[in-house]
Amino acid sequence: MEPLIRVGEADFDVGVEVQRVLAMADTIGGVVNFVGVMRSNNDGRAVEAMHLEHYPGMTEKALAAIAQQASERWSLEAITVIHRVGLFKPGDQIVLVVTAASHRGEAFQACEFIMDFLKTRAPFWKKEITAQGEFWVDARSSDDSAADRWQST
Amino acid sequence: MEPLIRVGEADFDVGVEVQRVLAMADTIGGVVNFVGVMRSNNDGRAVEAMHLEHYPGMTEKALAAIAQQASERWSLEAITVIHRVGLFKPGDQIVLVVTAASHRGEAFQACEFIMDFLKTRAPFWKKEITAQGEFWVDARSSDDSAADRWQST
Amino acid sequence: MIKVLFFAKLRESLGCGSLEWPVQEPLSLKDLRDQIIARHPEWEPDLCAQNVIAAVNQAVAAPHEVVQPGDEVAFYPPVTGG
Amino acid sequence: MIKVLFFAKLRESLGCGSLEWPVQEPLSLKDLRDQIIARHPEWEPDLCAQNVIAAVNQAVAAPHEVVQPGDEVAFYPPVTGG
Repeated sequence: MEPLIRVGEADFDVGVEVQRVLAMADTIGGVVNFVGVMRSNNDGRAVEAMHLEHYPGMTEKALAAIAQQASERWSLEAITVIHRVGLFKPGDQIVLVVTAASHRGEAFQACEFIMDFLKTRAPFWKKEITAQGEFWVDARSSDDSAADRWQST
Repeated sequence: MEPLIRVGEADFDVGVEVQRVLAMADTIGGVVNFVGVMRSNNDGRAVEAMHLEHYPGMTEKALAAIAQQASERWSLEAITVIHRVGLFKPGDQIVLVVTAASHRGEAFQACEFIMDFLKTRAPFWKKEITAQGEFWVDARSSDDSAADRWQST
Repeated sequence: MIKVLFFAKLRESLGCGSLEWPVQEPLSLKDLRDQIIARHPEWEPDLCAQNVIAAVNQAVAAPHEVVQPGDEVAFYPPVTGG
Repeated sequence: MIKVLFFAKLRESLGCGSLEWPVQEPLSLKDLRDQIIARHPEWEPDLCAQNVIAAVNQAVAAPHEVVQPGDEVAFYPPVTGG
């Protein structure tokens, strides 16, 4: 099982990615997807656009390492991680994580695990463009807590 | 927030359903999907096809009730539940649950909750068609446990 | 009349998908089932199986629940969708 | 030479995205940072901020980790992807 990792400006189609995964194995019973989307509003601030910067090279390595951890922890048939970079408008898709397994519980846990680690470990940075100027987004402590809970289980 | 509930023979495209949800609210930060798929193998038995029967009328009510419970329990921007019936081949999509929320944790929990209750409460029955004959699928006790764990939390 | 429906494996075992049961007065779900069994004694093992679920007007119901003329009652085995 | 990269808010604060640092001998990540600060004293507050993360050859690294000529080192603020 070789995870598919993709980082770039191109958008994605969740339906196409689900079909790609289903074509890989006929032992799949459930596919879980997470799609992260740009909100028009962040903590009450209207956001017109967003720029997403990354660390080319390290990004792909970090995502592959997170996918590898997930595949060691759960019995998975497929993993896809697509993270876009560049300029976004509200409603645009930013990130897609697909996990497929024989049993749905494993797919759900693995998908949430990958998102929690991606949020706290992968070198991406968001800058919001608002009527009041441009602001780097602060990291959320709730994301750290989300990632931390996997340590104790 | 009016959940979209659909029961019928028609297939679905996850990408189309995600876009439909994203068009409904610009406060969505994350969309979680579960796609249930027909396996070619059930507990070591090769399955050639499957027939899915339901209780028309009650099915839609049961799914709407489960979606309603989820929307009372978590802060959601959208819920979609599509369940197909009729004849299936291995690899065919059977069920789609989409949950959208401002924060991903709520979307993940609500999606898993809906699946757990759908598996144990909604009147659908699977009959497997194999080389050895046709067999009604037995309910899994692991699905009951999955649904039960929501009672205590 | 009460419309009575049977689904899936139970429908196949009984060899019956639906029937119209003549009822003038309200009665409990359990009494309705007993009346049906009195008419079809060979249905007792399947209809009284521990895991059979009953629904009244498309909502799951307990044996003591009261049904009346015009209601729709269903009996079915554990569900296996999703 | 060691290639040193800065990202996001840190890059903007320093006014520098990357630099080539002359190094003949292995040294700790912390010593490398101190050398850079000796050359750019005005960078100290940003580069020594509690939440700055360092990576060596694209893997997160602790201050005592040893770097050598040919390595790629990066400093960046907490990540906010996903």
